[in-house]
Parts: sequence; structure tokens; C-alpha cells
Amino acid sequence: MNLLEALDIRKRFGGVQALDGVSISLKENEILGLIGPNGSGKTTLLNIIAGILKPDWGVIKYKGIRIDYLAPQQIVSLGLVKTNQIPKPFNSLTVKENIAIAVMYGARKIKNQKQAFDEADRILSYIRMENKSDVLASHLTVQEKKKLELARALATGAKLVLLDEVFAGLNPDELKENISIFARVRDELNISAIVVEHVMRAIFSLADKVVVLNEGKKIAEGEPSDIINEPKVIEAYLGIKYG
Amino acid sequence: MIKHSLNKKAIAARTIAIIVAVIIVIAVVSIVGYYLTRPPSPQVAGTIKIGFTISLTGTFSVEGTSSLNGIKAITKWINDNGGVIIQGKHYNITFVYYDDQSQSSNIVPLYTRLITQDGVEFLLAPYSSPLTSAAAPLADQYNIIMISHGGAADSIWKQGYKNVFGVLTPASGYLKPAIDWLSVNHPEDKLAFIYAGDSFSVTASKAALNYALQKHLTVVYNQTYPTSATDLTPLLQAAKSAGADAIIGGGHFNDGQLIIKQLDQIGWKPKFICLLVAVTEPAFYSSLGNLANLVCGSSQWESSVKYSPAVAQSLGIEYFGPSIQDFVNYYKMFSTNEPTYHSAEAAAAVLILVKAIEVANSLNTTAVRQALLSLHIMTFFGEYKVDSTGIQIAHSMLMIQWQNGSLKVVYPPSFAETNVIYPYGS
Amino acid sequence: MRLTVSFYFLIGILFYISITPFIFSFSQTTLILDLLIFAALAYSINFITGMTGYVSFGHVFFMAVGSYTLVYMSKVFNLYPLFTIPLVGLIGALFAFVIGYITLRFRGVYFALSTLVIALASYYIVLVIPALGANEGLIFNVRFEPLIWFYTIFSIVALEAIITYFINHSRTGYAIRAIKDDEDAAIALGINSMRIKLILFIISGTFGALAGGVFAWSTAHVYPTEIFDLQFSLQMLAMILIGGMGTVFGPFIGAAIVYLLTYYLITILPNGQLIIIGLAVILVALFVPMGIVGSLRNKIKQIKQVVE
Amino acid sequence: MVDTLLLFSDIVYGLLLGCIFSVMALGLNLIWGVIKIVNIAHGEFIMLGAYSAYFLNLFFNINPIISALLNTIFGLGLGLIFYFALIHKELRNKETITLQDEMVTLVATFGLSLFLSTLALLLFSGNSVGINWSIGSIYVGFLYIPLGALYVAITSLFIIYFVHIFLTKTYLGNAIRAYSQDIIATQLIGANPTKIAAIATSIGIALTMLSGSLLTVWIPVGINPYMGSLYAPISFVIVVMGGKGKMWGSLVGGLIMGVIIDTAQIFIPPTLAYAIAFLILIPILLISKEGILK
Repeated sequence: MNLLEALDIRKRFGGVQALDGVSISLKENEILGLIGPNGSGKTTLLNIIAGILKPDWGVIKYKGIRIDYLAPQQIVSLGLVKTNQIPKPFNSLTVKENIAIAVMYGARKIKNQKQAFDEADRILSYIRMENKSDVLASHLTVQEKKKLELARALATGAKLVLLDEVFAGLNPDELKENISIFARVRDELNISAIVVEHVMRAIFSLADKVVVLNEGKKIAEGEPSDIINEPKVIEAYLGIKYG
Repeated sequence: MIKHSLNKKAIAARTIAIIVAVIIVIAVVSIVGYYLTRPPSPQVAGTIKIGFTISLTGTFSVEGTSSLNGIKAITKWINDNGGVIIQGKHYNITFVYYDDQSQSSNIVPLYTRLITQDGVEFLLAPYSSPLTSAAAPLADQYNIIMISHGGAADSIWKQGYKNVFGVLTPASGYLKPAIDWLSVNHPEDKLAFIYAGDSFSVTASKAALNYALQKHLTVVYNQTYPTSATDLTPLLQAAKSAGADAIIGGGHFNDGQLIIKQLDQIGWKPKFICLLVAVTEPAFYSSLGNLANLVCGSSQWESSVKYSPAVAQSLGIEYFGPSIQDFVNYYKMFSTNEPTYHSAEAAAAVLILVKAIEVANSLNTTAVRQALLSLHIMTFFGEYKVDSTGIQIAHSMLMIQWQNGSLKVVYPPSFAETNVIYPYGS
Repeated sequence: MRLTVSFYFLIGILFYISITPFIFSFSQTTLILDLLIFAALAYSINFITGMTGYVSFGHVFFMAVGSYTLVYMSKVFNLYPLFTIPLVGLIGALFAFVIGYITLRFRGVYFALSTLVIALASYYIVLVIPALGANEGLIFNVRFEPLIWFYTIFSIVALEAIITYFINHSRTGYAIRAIKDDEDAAIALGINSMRIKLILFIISGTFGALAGGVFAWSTAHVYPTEIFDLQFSLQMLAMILIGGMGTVFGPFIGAAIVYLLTYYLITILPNGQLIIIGLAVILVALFVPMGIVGSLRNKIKQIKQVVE
Repeated sequence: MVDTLLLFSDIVYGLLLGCIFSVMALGLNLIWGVIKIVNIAHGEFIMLGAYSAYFLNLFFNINPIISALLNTIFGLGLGLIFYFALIHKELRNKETITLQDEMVTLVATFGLSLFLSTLALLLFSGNSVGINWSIGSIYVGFLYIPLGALYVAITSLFIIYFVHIFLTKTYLGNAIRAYSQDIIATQLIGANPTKIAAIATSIGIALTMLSGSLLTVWIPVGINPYMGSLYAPISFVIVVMGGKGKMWGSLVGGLIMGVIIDTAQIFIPPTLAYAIAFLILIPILLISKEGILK
């Protein structure tokens, strides 16, 4: 059974057809790379799956349950979480508190505060940010904020994470670190992900399968190595950045 | 070089020291001066302390200032004429007052302060019905006598307060002279009632409306407007198109002016206009000019009214306090304007209180209350007598009209200086 | 949950306030009574505006609801005012539920404006309801019982302060801070922000109504232009801004500052306090967004870090 | 038959009043639409404009239309002070305005509103004053139209048109519109964002004070320190109704508001007419935050 199934998703903003009948599916423990030029509808699709936007048309099922009419917080409770393209940490709270909130709510809803903070400590060590534990989130660098965004998503206990450009804007070392953290987490926690990314290296080192969107339509789907040679993709995607 | 700069530093330091010293000296002198020149503490033996708030700023500032000057005038008159006599001893009247800014939210804190901290022995109510309504409960709670001089709403005396007494005709009687005059002289006129939404104006206008219906007059329009209204043209338009000949109502000073100004703007001259409160103020004429001519109003009192010991004697009651002329003379010591009825009713409140204290021969609340309940006298303000609830039942209302720049008493005929000129705009 | 030092400090202060009628003179006690009414209002608006950052300009509405309910029930059904208090809270909660359900969908300035228009419009509506005394308001003749008023309002303030403490130290407290920082991010982590906001708004409305009820009881009347005076709303807001938004002690400190200023200036320079409060609000908003208590707490944190 | 005449004349009065409402809301709208800041002290600037008109009339016998032009000059100056004292700190070097920034300015301008209205109360006392500018009425068919109100309405329409031309046809106007879309874009076309924000704010305040002056024609004795608390909410509702940032939306919103307030009074007590005028905000917000006018 597929973990996630999105069928014939359509969404219109004013005069623009942002999504025009896109379908994607994802198996358990699979990583799907979602690529496409700017304005091709990638972020819109993630927002619709996460419940932040409502589709005009189409059905989304997660673990066999229809989620397209649920509120975002209900979808998170089922174990599906999305990170933000621009990190949105809670600036007046510390890094540890940021993560603890995700533990206390999210999908796990741990009521005991001590237990939640212990779990937050564990996740901090996972992402190697123990030394930043008591720093206010507003004082972090961009890279640290991106890591926190990822950590918070993992802390919810989600089984499916939607990653919206968590690797963009990092230097090669940071990129390498984040990719390795994510790869390790994925194996140990047994989670699945949809990764929207401009950074091709991230997609190709992580994704099991790639879907290409252009102007709200799916134009290709397959193994990363096949996709890169697909003529339609190259045509639609000349501005592609490799690495 | 070093020496020079040291010198400079020393000079700077000395300058600062001098400045600081001067500031300290000024501060000390001003504080000491303040305490030395402060009026002697009002807790001197042989005085009776009366407390009240009055509106010196805000919506009721015109009426409030007139009232305050009235109180000042009568207090001076009383103290100049032997003060209050209790058990053979003479007491002077002093008063403590605060500006309530015409805001009812200030009433409770200020009256509580007057009672609990300033230690006043008697209270005067604030000006206007809403403020009086807010203050009245405190009179009973703290068991202190309160005399109302500007709160005319009948509802004040329907709460069962023991300690609240009125010297003025209650709201329900305000417009009665106007209706009486119309029913005798122009019963064919169709009436429009347009009045402010505060309790005083509503009570006055509704009572007049019912009275008009009793007198078989035709009422074609009846509407209230919010006290904060700044545009009354829709109402005036509606009254006009309902075929009204006369406008009765209004409220306080600002909206009274507004009605007259906007009547002019929409180009309508009703035959007869009688408004509450606003008309009696000199400022009404000075700011409206010719538009104010022939506007009628109701008044508790005018200096041209003749109340005197002789009249009192003919009614078989006692006359107490200054003559009207004496009061006007005293009033002129505190104000360049002529006293209005607000001045007179506020002064009357003090006068009645003094009489009641003398009759009770005591400062005790219960004794003074008994005296206030049983008194029936005349002062320069007219008759005083209350029923068991404390509401005024003997004082009579006047109708006045602006005629070529002067305010004339035109009704009832027994007190009238001249006749009503009809119609408005002629 | 582990109780911190500040909790025992809070209990200590509350105990001290509870015995003030026996320490101070009668006139001083009436001042503390007034101060407690201010504090009750400050805590009330703190639940919504202080905790979530949803600025409510129309909070005076709940005060009016409470005043009218208490006076109406006492007058029409001839009940002893204290017995109407539970009903006052209930009606306040009910109104808060309905209004919150609609307006909490709007964020930022839209929420602020919708609360403002609701308060303004309800004033105009009350003016034409004869049962509520229309423009005349309602007056009722009650006994003079300053001690009972004192302990009623004291219990309300104590309850508010303790509830504030427990909310701030609970799991929900973290969710609330998350909502205040970034509501969308909070929702994305599974926090049901609408429910939390609505509950806080109901608590806020309930206590606002209770404070209004005691206010009307102690002044023995409710008069529309007085009780709907937006100045009350603005002063409540100023109190928590100056004291510290969302904190346990901030509302009380803010209330004390605003009340004392008002008290001392009302006879010297009437309304002068509003100029000072206005300026203080501007300065606090721009330079000390956390208010007095919030900034002190940060300073203490910094000092602790240095010392350790 | 009488009733239709009444309705018709109230609609005419409502439209005349609405023209001033439109200018009143225009200043708020410009600030809100361009720099995304809601000026809670909007009503107090209207009040200052009205008092300025009153004093200009009292001392120099200047009529409200002329003083409106003078108010524009005062407003530009006050607007700059307002911007740099209260707003600049929050906008400086920012590309987008967060909800937190918005709340800070909301609260700061709220403090300003408290400050200005109280200062006015202490300086001018709370007594309502007015301008005696009676220039008569003209009789049209069945209805008197006060000439003052008519001139003011025409002035208002002219001002709205002028602002429209300014925003669409001039370099500065285009820069202001660019700023409202995207602060970075302003830099790309070579304009200094701070300068643009400050200019837009001061034009907004100038329009607001100007409208205060025009308003005095309608409120012969309604100039007082509290007047802002009535006209500010009306302006807020108009801007939300017309959609923030849409200048012509203010015109339509203002006219609708004027007609609602004046005609509703035929059917219901005036107090309820105001209640409706305010409460209309809630359904509008439930439909769309961008206003109901497309």
C-alpha cells in the first residue's frame, strides 16, 4: 500500500492554474524528489498535501485516510509534517524549547514536560546542536535555523516529512553535513520524505524517485538517473543548476 | 598646557556646582513657599465643609462653570451674612471641589475621595443627570446628604435613595410651559420631537410628548439622537417632510446649537422651536447670532423673575437668603457674565442645605434629612418643597425666548415680562 | 509540575493583599479596592492580548457585559449581587465564545479592528434597549459592603494570577508562546491554535465580565457612556504593555502604575495621566517591547549566565 | 410619496457626506496600503485638522476649503515627524513587515492617539466648537443643498482625482506604488525605500488633516478632542470595505458609508445606524480581507 497518494490535484490562483491535475504517490521509507522550474507548482503541491491550502479538485490519502479536507494541525497529528522554505523558528524561545514544543504537540503529543525535554535533548544530539540548546532561536545563523527547522519536523514524530528547500543557500560543507544528517535520520527513524529542491546534488544523493513539474503539470517521473536524460525535462528545465 | 586644561576642568566643575546649587535653592524655596502660601488647612474649627465635583472641561463645561460661580457667590454671601448658625454658634461654609471633566467615569473615584479623604460633611451633586446618577448611590452608601442642582432626571428619585434631594424642577416638567402655550395659542401646529438620547432629555421630551397628546396636539415625528451626534440633518429632513410646524426637544448646549445651525443649512424655518438647556446660555446667542432670535427654551430661573419676601408672604411661606439683586451682585464678583439658571440652581442647593442645617440645628445626617423633608420655603430661586422621595414638587418652570438679543421670560403669564413672538424667523 | 520560587512569591503577595483591610485605614482600603478592579481588568486582557499577541481594543465590551448582567439580575430578580457572580461569569464566557469564534479568525490588525467595532456598536445598541435602561443605564440600591466587594474582587484577581501562572508553566503555555511568535509555524507543528485562542479568549471574557460586575456592584449603577468608555480598553492595554505582556506579575505592576498615576493626577491635572500613559505606551512599544517584568526577567537571565 | 422624497434627499446628503469620508479614508489607506502600517491615531489627525481649520477661521477668518490647503502643508510636516518618530524604527532595513512589526506600530500609534487626544483636551478644553461658515444653500427641485457641503464634496472629488493622477502618472507616485508591491523593487528602480516610505506617510497624514478641515463644514459644532474616536472607526471600515491599497476603493467605500449612515436613520434610530455602519466590518472581513469591491 502507498503511504501517500495524491490524485488529480488542481489549484487555481486568480487567473493562474498553479496545479493542473497532478498525481503523485509514495511508498513507505521512500524519498521522492520534486523538481521543476520556478513557478511550476512544487511549493503549492506541498502546501496542499500539508493542508495549508485546500485543493480545488482532487483526493489526497495518507495511510489510506483522506486528508484533503483536514486542517493542518490534524494532518500533523496523523504523522505528516512540512518544513518551511524560509525557516520559521519561534524566535523568543530557545532551540531546545522549539524542539520540545514539536514533541509535545506534533503527532506524539507527549503531555509530560520532562519527558518532552529529554526527547528534545536526544533530537538535539542527533542533529549535533547540543551546544546551541539554550540559545534563543532568533540568534541562530541561517544554516542553524534550517537545521532547527528539520529537527522540529523530525521531533513531531512524523513518518512523512515534506522538505521545502531545506538545502538551498548552504555552502558545500554545510550541504554535505545536512545531507548526511538527513540520510542517517531517515534510516534510523524509518521515515519517508518528499524533497522539493533546486540543489540537484541533494536530490540525486537522497531521492529514490523523482517527479518533474512544469507549469502545474507533471512532465516526467522515474529514477533520478533516467530523469536527467529525459528530453522533455531538459527542454523545460534549461536553467537547471547542477551541484 | 596641562595647567590650563586643569583650570578649565575646575571652572567647569565649579559652574556645574553653582548650577546645581541654584537648582536646589530654587526647589527648596518653591517648596517652602508653596507650603507657606497654601491656603490654611480647611479643617479649622467652625466651618462646614461641602464637597462636589463640577464640569469645568468637557461637554458640560459651560453649564459647569456657571454652576461653580453660583456656588462661589452664594457661599460668599452666606459667610458675609453671619454664616450658618447651629446652637447659637456661627459656622462658615467652605467647599472642596474637583473638575470631573464631564465624564461619568471620574465621578465615583472623585466622590469617594471627597468623602473618605477630604472629609466633607455634605455633598452637592455634579452638574447634569448622568453624572448625578453616578454620584447619587454614594450619598446613601456613605450616609451623607447630597443636594442635586443640575441632575433633573426623574429616575434619580425612583431608586429609593434616602439622602438625595433636588432643588430644581425634575426633567418631566421642563417642557410643560411650551406645550401649555402651544395648546392655548396654536393648537393647529404639528409637533416634531427631536431630542438627545441622555436620560434627562429623554425624560423631559417624553413627558412633554405625553402631555401634548393629552392636550390634543398633533405629534408627527418623534426621534432621539446620540448625544455625540454631529450631523442631525437626516432627522431634521424627516421631521420637515413629516409636515412638522414646531420642533420641541434638544438636549444640552452643543446639540442645541447644532439643531439651529443645521435647520438653517437645510433651509427650513419651523414656526416654533423650544429647546432644553442650551437656549438660556448667553453663548447660545453669541455663537448663533441672528439664527437664535425667537428660539424658545425652558429655564429654571431668570434674574428677571420676581421672587421676593412679599411674594413668599402672600403664599404663606418663609423667604430665606439674598434677594435676586443681591445674588446677581455677588455673582458679578466671580464672573463677568450674568448669572444663568445653572448658577441660580447651584446656589439654591447651598442655600437650602444651609437652611436645613439651621432648622435641624445640627450637622447630623438624620436630623438634616428630616429638615429637608419638611421644609417649604422660598429663596431667590423660587419655592422649595420635596415629597418623601426627595424630588422637587414646588418649584415652577419658565419658558424664555431670545428677542432681539435679549432673553425674555415669556411664559407662564404670571411671571412673563412680555409675550411670545410667533413664528420663528419672522 | 514543579512550582518555582515565583509561585511562592505570588502566594506571599496575595496573602499580604488579603490582609490589607486590617492593616490600612478605611480610605486606603477603598483605594486598594479600586486598584484591584484595575488589576482584574489587566489580568483579563492579559489572557488574550498578553499571551497570544492578539491586540483587543474592545475589551471594555466584556466589562460592560458583566456590569449589565450583575445589575440587571440583582435589580430584576432581586438577588443579592454576590449570588449573581457565577451567572456574570457565564454570560461573559458565552459572549466571549461567540465573539471569539468569529473574530479570532482574523489576525493582527483585523482582529484589533473587529473587537473595536464590536465594542463601539454594542454601545450604540444598548442605547436603544429599554430593558437595559437604554441611555439612562441601570441604577440599583445596594447595601454598602466594602469588605465584601474587596474580597470578591480579591478572589477574582488571585484566581486570575494563579491561572496565569499555571498556564505559563504548562505544556499549553509553550503552545501559546509558539502561537504568539509564529502562528502558522505553530499550526504546522500540530498545535490547534484556534482552540487554544478560543479558550484563552473565553477565560479573558469571563474575568473581564467578573471585574465589570464587581465594578458596577461597588458603584451601584451601570451607565452606558461610562461603562463603554473606550478609555477603559486603552488603559487595560496600557497596563499590560507597561507591566509586561503575558507575564504573571506584569499586569499587577502595570495596573498599579496606571492606577497610581490616575489617582495622583486626577485632581492636579485631570487626564494628565493619559498623556504620560500615551507616551509610555509609545516608548514601551518601540524600545521595551517586553514591558517591565519581561525586561527584568531577561536582565536576571543575563546576570545568571554571567555569574554561572 | 413623501417617503421617497425623504429617501432621495438623504441619499443626496449621504453622497455629499461620503465624499468627505472618502478623503478621510484615503489618507489612512495610503499609509496602510503602502507601508502596511495601520495608524490607530488616524482619528486624532482628523481632529488636529479640524482644530487647525477652526483656529485659522477664528484668527484669520479663513474658510474651511482654504484651510484644507494649508492643512496639507502642516500635514506633510507632521507626517514626516510621525514617520521618523514612530514608524521608521520598525521599517528600517526590512524587506517584509512581519505580524510582530505590525503589532508594535499598532500599539505605538495607539499610544500616540491617547497622547494627542488628551493633549488636545488639555489645550483646547473638552467643549465642542465649530466654524460659522454660512454661505447659504441652493434649492434644487425639492431639496436644499448647503453650498458649503457642495463645495467641499467637489473639492473632495478633485483631491481624490489628483491623488490618483499623482500615483499613476508621476515618478514619485510610481515609486510609491512599487514600494507597496515590493520593497526591494523600489531599490531596483533607483529609489531610496526610506524616502519613499516617509513621503507616502506624510502625504497620508496631509490628506487626513485636510479631510479634518473639510469635515468642519458638516459638523457646525462637532470639533472636540474626542471626535477622532467616531471618525477613525468609520475610516477603518471604509478602507477594509474598499480594499487596502485601492485608492478608488476608498471613494466607493466612503460613498457607501455616507449613504448607509444617512439613509438608515429613516428606518431605525440614529444610534443603530452607527452600530450597523461599524458592524458591517465583520461580514466584510469574513468574505475577504482584500475588500468586497473587485
